[in-house]
Amino acid sequence: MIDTKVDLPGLQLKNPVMPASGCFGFGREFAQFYDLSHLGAIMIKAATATKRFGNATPRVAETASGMLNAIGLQNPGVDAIIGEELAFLEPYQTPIVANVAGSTMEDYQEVAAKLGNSTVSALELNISCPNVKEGGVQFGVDPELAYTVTKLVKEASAKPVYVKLSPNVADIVTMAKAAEEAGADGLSMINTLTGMRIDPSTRKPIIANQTGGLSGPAIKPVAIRMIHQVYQAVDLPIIGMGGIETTDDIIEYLLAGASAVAVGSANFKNPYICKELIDQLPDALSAHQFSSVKEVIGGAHYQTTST
Amino acid sequence: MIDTKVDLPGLQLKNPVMPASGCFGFGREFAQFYDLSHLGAIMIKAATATKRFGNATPRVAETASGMLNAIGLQNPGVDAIIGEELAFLEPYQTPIVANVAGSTMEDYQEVAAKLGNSTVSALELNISCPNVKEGGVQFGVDPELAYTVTKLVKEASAKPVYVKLSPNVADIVTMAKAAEEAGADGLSMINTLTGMRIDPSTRKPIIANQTGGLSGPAIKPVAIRMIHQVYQAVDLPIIGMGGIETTDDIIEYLLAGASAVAVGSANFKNPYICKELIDQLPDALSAHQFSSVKEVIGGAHYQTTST
Amino acid sequence: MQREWMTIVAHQSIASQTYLLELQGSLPQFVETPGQFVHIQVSDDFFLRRPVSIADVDSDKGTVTLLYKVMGKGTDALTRKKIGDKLDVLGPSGTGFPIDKLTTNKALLIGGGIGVPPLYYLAKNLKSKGMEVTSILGFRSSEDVFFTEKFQALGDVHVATNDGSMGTRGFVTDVIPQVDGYDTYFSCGPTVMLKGVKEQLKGVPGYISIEERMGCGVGACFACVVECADEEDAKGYRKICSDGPVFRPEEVVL
Amino acid sequence: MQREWMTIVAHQSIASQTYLLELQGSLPQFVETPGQFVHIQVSDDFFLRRPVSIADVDSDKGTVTLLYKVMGKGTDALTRKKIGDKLDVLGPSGTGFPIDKLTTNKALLIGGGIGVPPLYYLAKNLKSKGMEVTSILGFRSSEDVFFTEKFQALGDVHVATNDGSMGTRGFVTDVIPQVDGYDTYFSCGPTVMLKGVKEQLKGVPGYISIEERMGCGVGACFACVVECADEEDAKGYRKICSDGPVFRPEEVVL
Ligand SMILES: Cc1cc2nc3c(=O)[nH]c(=O)nc-3n(C[C@H](O)[C@H](O)[C@H](O)COP(=O)(O)OP(=O)(O)OC[C@H]3O[C@@H](n4cnc5c(N)ncnc54)[C@H](O)[C@@H]3O)c2cc1C
Ligand SMILES: Cc1cc2nc3c(=O)[nH]c(=O)nc-3n(C[C@H](O)[C@H](O)[C@H](O)COP(=O)(O)OP(=O)(O)OC[C@H]3O[C@@H](n4cnc5c(N)ncnc54)[C@H](O)[C@@H]3O)c2cc1C
Ligand SMILES: Cc1cc2nc3c(=O)[nH]c(=O)nc-3n(C[C@H](O)[C@H](O)[C@H](O)COP(=O)(O)O)c2cc1C
Ligand SMILES: Cc1cc2nc3c(=O)[nH]c(=O)nc-3n(C[C@H](O)[C@H](O)[C@H](O)COP(=O)(O)O)c2cc1C
Ligand code: FES
Ligand code: FES
Repeated sequence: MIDTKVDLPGLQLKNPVMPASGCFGFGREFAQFYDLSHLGAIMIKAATATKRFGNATPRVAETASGMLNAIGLQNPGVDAIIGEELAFLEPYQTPIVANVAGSTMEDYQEVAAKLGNSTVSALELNISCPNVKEGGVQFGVDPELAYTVTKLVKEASAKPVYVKLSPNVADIVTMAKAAEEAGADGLSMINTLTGMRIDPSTRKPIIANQTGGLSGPAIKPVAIRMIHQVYQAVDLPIIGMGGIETTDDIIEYLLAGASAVAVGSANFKNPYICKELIDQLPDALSAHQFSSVKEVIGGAHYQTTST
Repeated sequence: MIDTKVDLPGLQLKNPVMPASGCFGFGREFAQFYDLSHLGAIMIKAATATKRFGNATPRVAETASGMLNAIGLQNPGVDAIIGEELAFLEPYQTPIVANVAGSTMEDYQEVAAKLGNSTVSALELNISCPNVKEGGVQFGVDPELAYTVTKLVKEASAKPVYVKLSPNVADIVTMAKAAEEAGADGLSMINTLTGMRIDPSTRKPIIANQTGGLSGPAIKPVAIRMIHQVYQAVDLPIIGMGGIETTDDIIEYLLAGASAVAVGSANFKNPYICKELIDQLPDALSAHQFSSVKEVIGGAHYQTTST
Repeated sequence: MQREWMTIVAHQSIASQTYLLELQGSLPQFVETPGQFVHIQVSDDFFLRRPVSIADVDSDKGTVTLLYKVMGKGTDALTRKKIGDKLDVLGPSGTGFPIDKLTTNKALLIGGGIGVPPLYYLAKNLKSKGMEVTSILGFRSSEDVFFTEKFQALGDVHVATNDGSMGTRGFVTDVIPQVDGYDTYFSCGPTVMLKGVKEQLKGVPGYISIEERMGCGVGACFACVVECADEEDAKGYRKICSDGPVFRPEEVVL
Repeated sequence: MQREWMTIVAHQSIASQTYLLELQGSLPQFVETPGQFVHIQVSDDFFLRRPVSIADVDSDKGTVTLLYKVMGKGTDALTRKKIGDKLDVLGPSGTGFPIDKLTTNKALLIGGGIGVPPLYYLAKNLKSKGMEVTSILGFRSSEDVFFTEKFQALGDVHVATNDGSMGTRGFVTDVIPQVDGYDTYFSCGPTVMLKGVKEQLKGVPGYISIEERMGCGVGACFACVVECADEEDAKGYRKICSDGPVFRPEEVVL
């Protein structure tokens, strides 16, 4: 029997697989495909202080082994999420991770405080949003802003906080350390790489917002590299994501140093993907001579024998 | 008749297509496939002050729509390159761009000075190498280091200098401006994104050097976004690269703001690719209602009508 | 909605760059209304699925018919699939024309180009409910025209082509004034066409089917939203992939 | 070297997870020496080509024969190609065994697993030049064994399997002491095997064929270098894809 359990701050996971934020809505649509209780956890779509409509359409574009999105954090606002969406999710036997977003420090605090009194098991702090007060620079690319917003969110709520790092930085370790110093309980990495596609026929960016976030297998090597770097430098557990489509991808993330993984845009290709990966994981672990998920975590760091 | 000519500092290009540095050696191997005189230009492999053996193998790994490489700047040293490789290339009717690399400011200066007295038409300054003196931080992620090394190279040689930007930064515009202020004649973008792959069977990174540079279509959206940003902010011509495989890719780069393009790892898939793209480009431009390459450059910026 | 590897039982060119694809499986038995679509994974080479309307359903054979035009790489790759091949299909998706709630006597169907396909299954449904159907079908040129004879079997048909190579020269909106007696209209086509139709038929009850680039196709990602015309609307938006693609013209901002 | 869409004229399983693939085109006429390889683009799904040794050449039919084992995604996808399909092949690549310069009378061939294929075409060449050929072929288990009868037609054959299910239990290095009279050896297989062979046959003239992950396969990218044993060597390295894959054992550091 392969042990797939993982214990993380606030998250007792029966398996290490969860859908990534923004790629699973609030679970409703996927509940028609399988029982959500199978999931290790669910990372729900970003919540902001008030309802947001998001960007103009088109909001997505296809790329080689990936896609761009610029949804613009569309969501019904934190109150509606707590009132309607969390209520819907409550019966399922799986922990919920709420994704916290905002444009100002106050936004983040307000959302975190409200979710702090909700049924969610942990918060995922999405710091890839532009900080309006600092002229649009992202919280996620400035270690001081990242430190401050993490600290404020930790103060605003008693829930464990996973800071979701942006890959659009020169030095991911500095960002991870800033989060750690501010009291983060874990890291979630990575968010999307900023990209663009231009349509040769219309001569314009395909996405109305011009730029969008790149996700999918295309970014997996960048995510693996960053997790591998951060695992060596900080002591926080990492939830890894970026292009996961197979159990081998999951094992690659765990070996790099992730303690659990999230599956994002692959849900669009195959709505059953999370369930399928969870079902296949024990056999995949056995095939690689592992007897538990815990045993795999960080394995690329202490292996010294060569084959 | 479609006009494919582009005039850039030091480079009178009969067409905007050239092989990217490190993906075409010094041209010898590809000369068996087609006449190199067809090429707009040739960006030869990095030159360092002295011969370098490079990294341990494996040096490459396949990824989704791309590959990682960690060659480690293997090259015979600038003197041998000038003596043997440039001599071989001399008979071809195409400008040569020499890629300049080093670990210290002095290295860069020495290589640039020697190439300054050679037959090359321009220098491409590869600032993605770690600066040994500054503890391994890359010249390419620190605007001050980038400024200094560009200025020194400009002083060391009279050849036009294209600074090759690394995408591993939070703010590409600051890097581009640093190069512009230091006197760069153009920009070359982008170099590879740092990535890693781990083999679930061996439990180790596939590449001996652990991390490698990600190239191929996977990174194209990142390159297009960065070129689009930089085109608006600086006045330098841009040679664009990253995942180019089709004439539509070339048009996308030109629309984003590149004045010419380089084709890198696609040469490995299809050694005839540069020649084929050059042959197909006029028809592709016509199909999109363009009558010259110049007309396409930056087109995504001044188009305001929607379709 | 389900994911199914459906078998290709027919695949042929029916007009310039336009193909008919017939897929067999259990999916057809779940189709609720005309106007619904399927979401096709053309091959592993593509990261996103392609939405294509259901143009017909044959419950006996257990097939859906799709009509698609080559617009880019995905639809181009689709043309190379052969009879007997399996195709990864998600569906039936979306909310179609509410045929059970209609009190229509005479329906006017207005389709443009690749907006024509869902109207065929709609026409069949309306007809079988005893309603009268008149169709205005617009294409670029005569070589793009398809399915007119099939529509003719269900009612009057008017064809318009941009270059006048068949039927009326011009747009579907040029033909609308020639038709009368209808009490409800149903339209699908490019956004500019839908805008024109909506404008011209203001006051007439109608339904339009609209397009947008999709991520999930199941209502989870918010890629395909359209703004509500009513600024007081509680949500302020509709998802084309799940609330639509069919809407009342007055419901959404085109 | 050229790039060619070659036609698959034979494709069959010959041992556990091991396939024979015969490709027709003009490429075969350019093969110069045994030990050369072709670089295969399995499909658009893969970014890099796969190097596979030429195991045989039939000039009359205009074919090359390849023998490959499923090791990962690319070779797995290759198994699904059918007779009649076209395959994008670059080659013939690399520098093989220098058969024209040999003064061998009796050759010892030592192959391990998927290192066996190039030795077959080598054996045929040596034999046709009147040389005597003895082969030691190592495999994991009896179900992995292939082509032994073909080698037998050309000379003595000794088989070793790790589990002893066929021939000698153990490695090829366990069999070498049983053979004598050879003046030159030729070996291809995993690096650990080549190391053992090199060590054991120190003093005997030999040639080894080595593997490395490749980028270009044409000598341009420096992905596949191997260090020279001679520290005084002017370049200090060799490119496996163009200078090799065949080297003198004393030339390179394994
Ligand atoms: C509800 C709905 C029903 C449709 N029904 C039909 C139909 O019956 N027949 C038909 O020929 N076409 C139909 N379309 C349009 C069809 O989806 C696109 O032509 C197709 O996706 C283009 O794919 P491609 O790979 O050829 O183009 P590419 O440009 O290579 O596609 C790139 C990406 O953009 C998306 N995309 C491009 N154009 C459109 C578009 N117009 N709408 C939505 N996504 C787009 C693709 O799905 C893909 O994700 C429908 C679209 C929608 C939204
Ligand atoms: C000169 C040469 C000749 C060869 N001849 C044969 C032969 O005749 N028969 C045979 O079965 N195999 C041969 N190989 C090994 C064969 O190339 C690999 O088994 C194959 O590339 C694995 O591809 P994959 O997609 O199945 O594995 P994956 O692991 O999915 O491949 C990923 C990448 O790694 C590369 N790679 C993985 N293993 C190797 C390897 N051992 N050597 C080189 N590249 C590798 C692949 O080419 C690809 O780029 C030869 C290798 C070399 C260098
Ligand atoms: C359509 C879409 C919407 C997303 N929305 C959010 C979001 O609201 N909050 C967030 O932190 N990440 C969001 N992400 C990022 C994903 O959670 C994930 O980090 C990223 O997509 C990489 O994983 P993947 O390659 O598996 O998709 C979104 C991604 C996509 C594709
Ligand atoms: C094997 C390999 C070696 C490279 N060597 C160099 C180099 O020496 N100098 C340099 O500036 N860029 C080098 N590059 C980067 C390419 O020039 C190019 O910027 C990058 O690969 C993106 O283009 P592509 O996606 O078309 O390959 C190398 C890339 C590859 C794949
Ligand atoms: S496509 Fe995802 S919500 Fe409609
Ligand atoms: S693989 Fe490129 S030099 Fe050998």
